[in-house]
Amino acid sequence: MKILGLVIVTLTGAVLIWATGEFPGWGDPNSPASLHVSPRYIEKTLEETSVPNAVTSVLADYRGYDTMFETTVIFAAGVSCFMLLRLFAGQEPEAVHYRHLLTGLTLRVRRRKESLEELEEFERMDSLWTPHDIILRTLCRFLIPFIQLFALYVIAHGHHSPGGGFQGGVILGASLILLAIAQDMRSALDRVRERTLAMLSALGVSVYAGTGALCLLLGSNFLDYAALAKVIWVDPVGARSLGIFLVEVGVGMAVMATMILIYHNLASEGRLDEGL
Amino acid sequence: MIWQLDLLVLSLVVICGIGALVIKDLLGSAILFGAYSFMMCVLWAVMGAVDVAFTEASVGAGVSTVFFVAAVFHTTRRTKD
Amino acid sequence: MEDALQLLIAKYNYWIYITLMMIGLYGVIAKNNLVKKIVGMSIFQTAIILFFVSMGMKKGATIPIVVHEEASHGVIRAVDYINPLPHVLMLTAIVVAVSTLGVALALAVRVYKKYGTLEEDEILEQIRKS
Amino acid sequence: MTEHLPALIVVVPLLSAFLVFALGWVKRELCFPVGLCGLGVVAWACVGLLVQVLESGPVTYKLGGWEAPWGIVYVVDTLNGMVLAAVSLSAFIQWVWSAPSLLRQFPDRLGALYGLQMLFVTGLLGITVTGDAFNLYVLLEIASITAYALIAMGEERAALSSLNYVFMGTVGACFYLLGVGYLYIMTGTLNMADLARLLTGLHGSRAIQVAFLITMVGLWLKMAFFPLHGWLPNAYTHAPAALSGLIAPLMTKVMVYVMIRIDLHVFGPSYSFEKLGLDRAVVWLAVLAVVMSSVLALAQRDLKRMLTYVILMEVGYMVGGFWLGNRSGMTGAVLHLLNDVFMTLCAFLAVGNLLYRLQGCSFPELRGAFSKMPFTMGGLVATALSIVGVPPTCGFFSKWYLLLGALEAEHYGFLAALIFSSLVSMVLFFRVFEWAFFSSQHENAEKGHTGSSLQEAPAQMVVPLLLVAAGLIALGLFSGEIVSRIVEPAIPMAVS
Repeated sequence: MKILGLVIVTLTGAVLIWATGEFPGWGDPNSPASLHVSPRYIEKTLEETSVPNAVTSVLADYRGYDTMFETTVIFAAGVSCFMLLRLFAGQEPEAVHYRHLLTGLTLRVRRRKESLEELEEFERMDSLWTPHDIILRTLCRFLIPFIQLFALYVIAHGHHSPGGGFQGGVILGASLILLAIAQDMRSALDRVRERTLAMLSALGVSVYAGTGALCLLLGSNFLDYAALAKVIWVDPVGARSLGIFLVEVGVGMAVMATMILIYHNLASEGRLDEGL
Repeated sequence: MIWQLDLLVLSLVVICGIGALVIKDLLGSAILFGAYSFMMCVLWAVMGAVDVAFTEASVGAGVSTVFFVAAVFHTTRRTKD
Repeated sequence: MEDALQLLIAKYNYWIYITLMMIGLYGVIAKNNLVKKIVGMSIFQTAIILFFVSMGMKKGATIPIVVHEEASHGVIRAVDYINPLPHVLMLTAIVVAVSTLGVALALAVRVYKKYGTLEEDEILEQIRKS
Repeated sequence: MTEHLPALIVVVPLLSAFLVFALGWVKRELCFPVGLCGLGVVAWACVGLLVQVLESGPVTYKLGGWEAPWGIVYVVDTLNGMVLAAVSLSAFIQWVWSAPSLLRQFPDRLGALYGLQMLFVTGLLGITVTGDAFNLYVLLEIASITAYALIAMGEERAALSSLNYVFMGTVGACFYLLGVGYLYIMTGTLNMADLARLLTGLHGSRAIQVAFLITMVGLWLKMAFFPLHGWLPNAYTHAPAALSGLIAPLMTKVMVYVMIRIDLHVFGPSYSFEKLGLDRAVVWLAVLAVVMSSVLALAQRDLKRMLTYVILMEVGYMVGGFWLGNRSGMTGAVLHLLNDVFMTLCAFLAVGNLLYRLQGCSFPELRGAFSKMPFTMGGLVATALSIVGVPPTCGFFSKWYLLLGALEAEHYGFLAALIFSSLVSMVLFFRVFEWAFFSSQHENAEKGHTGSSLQEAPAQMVVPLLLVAAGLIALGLFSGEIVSRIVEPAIPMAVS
């Protein structure tokens, strides 16, 4: 296998490198790639969509159809991970561990007649010993709100600066993943339930596709945001800008929920217990 | 950009890529892959692809590595090659 | 000699990208461990993304965010800004890469649950025995 | 409304996929009917679109209202109109058919499963309809990722086979993407029509040659063309029976369609077949594919696994016929694409029905199936006749065109391979029927373990099968009509 791999790789590499001889030089401003289609995006982005960041306008408007499927891909991955790993018929363990938060003592409760979960000072654990990192927990508590605020900024400010729905969504998801790592997955799931996550991911992509479908209902082509001008009393260019914002929010929601869904299922093998 | 720096980052990318494949520890492989993604992100930022670099920094170097670590945690670190 | 050097300077970037792709491809084909194969796959995908991003590069241009002051004077020249199209394409490709990665890792976890190992030859051995 | 039909065929399944997934958490019983409505609308839209194309020529649809090279457009001509109709109809039939076995096998994750199935169909429809080379890649990945997950839901080796498919499939898709990158760096556009226009001036270029080569290799990986077929038999064998009825008929065929589309409408026939001089080599590869897969199929002792090798054989037919480069060969390949969707669908529906009642479908387990499950086996007989190529069924006509093409091109190797594989498939299916029919008394004497409990599958699974089996014959009867109205206009005039 190793030799076969080496032969294939060398051959492919040689063929690929042989073809680079005809490429325009690296960074050549007069290459066909920069002359044929793309100048319009740069020159017309402000005029046609009033979005200064050309990447955002191309992403969400000129080639918005691609981006809709980009979001769908990530949704499909989330659903796949959920379907492949999630365990439903969970065997209830015969003994459950609890930690007394004030003293750090671990209790092993054999038969769960009365649950200790209602009591404030106890916390459920899965393995016999998990570190009780007060510094880590407190620090993450401080950090997470700021991370989330930054994520919201990235989503909202994607028109004018690098960023947008996808990046913001990932950061928002990462903040909750951080919570799941620093504390444990149960407390992260207490904040955002699995059902909520699943609904959010479906809702996010539906916002995108639904915005497109709304344009269809308003008599224009699919994803032609200019049609939104009929319902929100702005000019078509402003409607495009607003439409881009709308779909970015949808992308952000979907990506956040899906990233967390994938992480939860991967990190607990689908049991959704304590996690890493 | 300064071509020496460019060359340095490029060779670091190649080294991290090879390292991620040859190291005999899957956790190490995951972390080296994270480093590889991060170097990529630097390269793209230099090439002016700020949006792509931003995405790669959050996805490739961040979330992907977490996924790798989660998967390795639930399987094994041991590997023969 | 002079020509060769010129060619080297103009094209060495492309060669390194292709080398990276081939490193990843080798990982997918020749590695025995499944997670290593997944790493190789990701390296391959990221190298292709690098290739695409470099296509958009223009020397002497800035990032593709149009400055308002210039716009009001009515002079937005495409030469001044880097080509945004490859960036857009590659944003999509990064998302695809991370989705594939998630699914592949989920599958690897499932394989490990069933066979207790990630080495392909050991798994095939187990299948042959049963 | 009719001018928005192209948008509907992707938007409706997409939105219903999200709805179905969400309903899986709220009210599980609603998933099936909602999806059924969605696919019904899609099938109606696809057939309507095909009719519209037949009446008034190709349809273009601008997404987001942007003009062609800047935005993404849909282009529907008779070729992809036909594929669209075939995909949507078979997805609709499979949706109805698979419900009982899915409900029995995966009651707890029905919403996710149905959602992914719907996304898979969306991906395939999108691949078929799009006119943009990069958009095709994204949709290809949607179809692939959902296919990986669906295949991995099977038992035993499914996860490993699916992981193998992930590696091969991703490498294939990456090669395609790299090919698109090479095209983009040389031309600066991604739209297929625009690419075709610009490529005429670049025929001598090395970079374009390499782009052509790696695009083709990537697509061959995806469609499991012979030397690159390693992933297919295991993946399709171990997939859940209900889901292989969706994936097996559609995935490889749509990939063959993509190859035809790229060769004819991006690179152009003169470049693909004459410039590179690859055509004869590829046909010889196809000969090898057909011969090897028929021999390998002979070695199998399991009906489902045997059928996966038959799929490989059919892929060999289509690729070979197409690369013959003449009009008859191409007509044969395109017609076979249509027929093969329904042939494979029929075969896998029958296997699914058998597996609904049986533990497995290795030959000894099929004993007595004819007397106990007559309708299911009847469907299998129709498939077998069609795959062998017996006149009233559709398989005969497409094979006839392929034979004509091979004669015209004076490619006797392909001719021999066609005849050889037809003979082999006769043997293959005769063996199956021997076990299923003639061994029944034998089994009664032994009073085997499954004998008494074996009965016909539920009506919801039998009726779709019989419909498809009837469709095979109908396709055969109307094949003259199909060729003259749909297939002929799809092939460019430049091909003689």
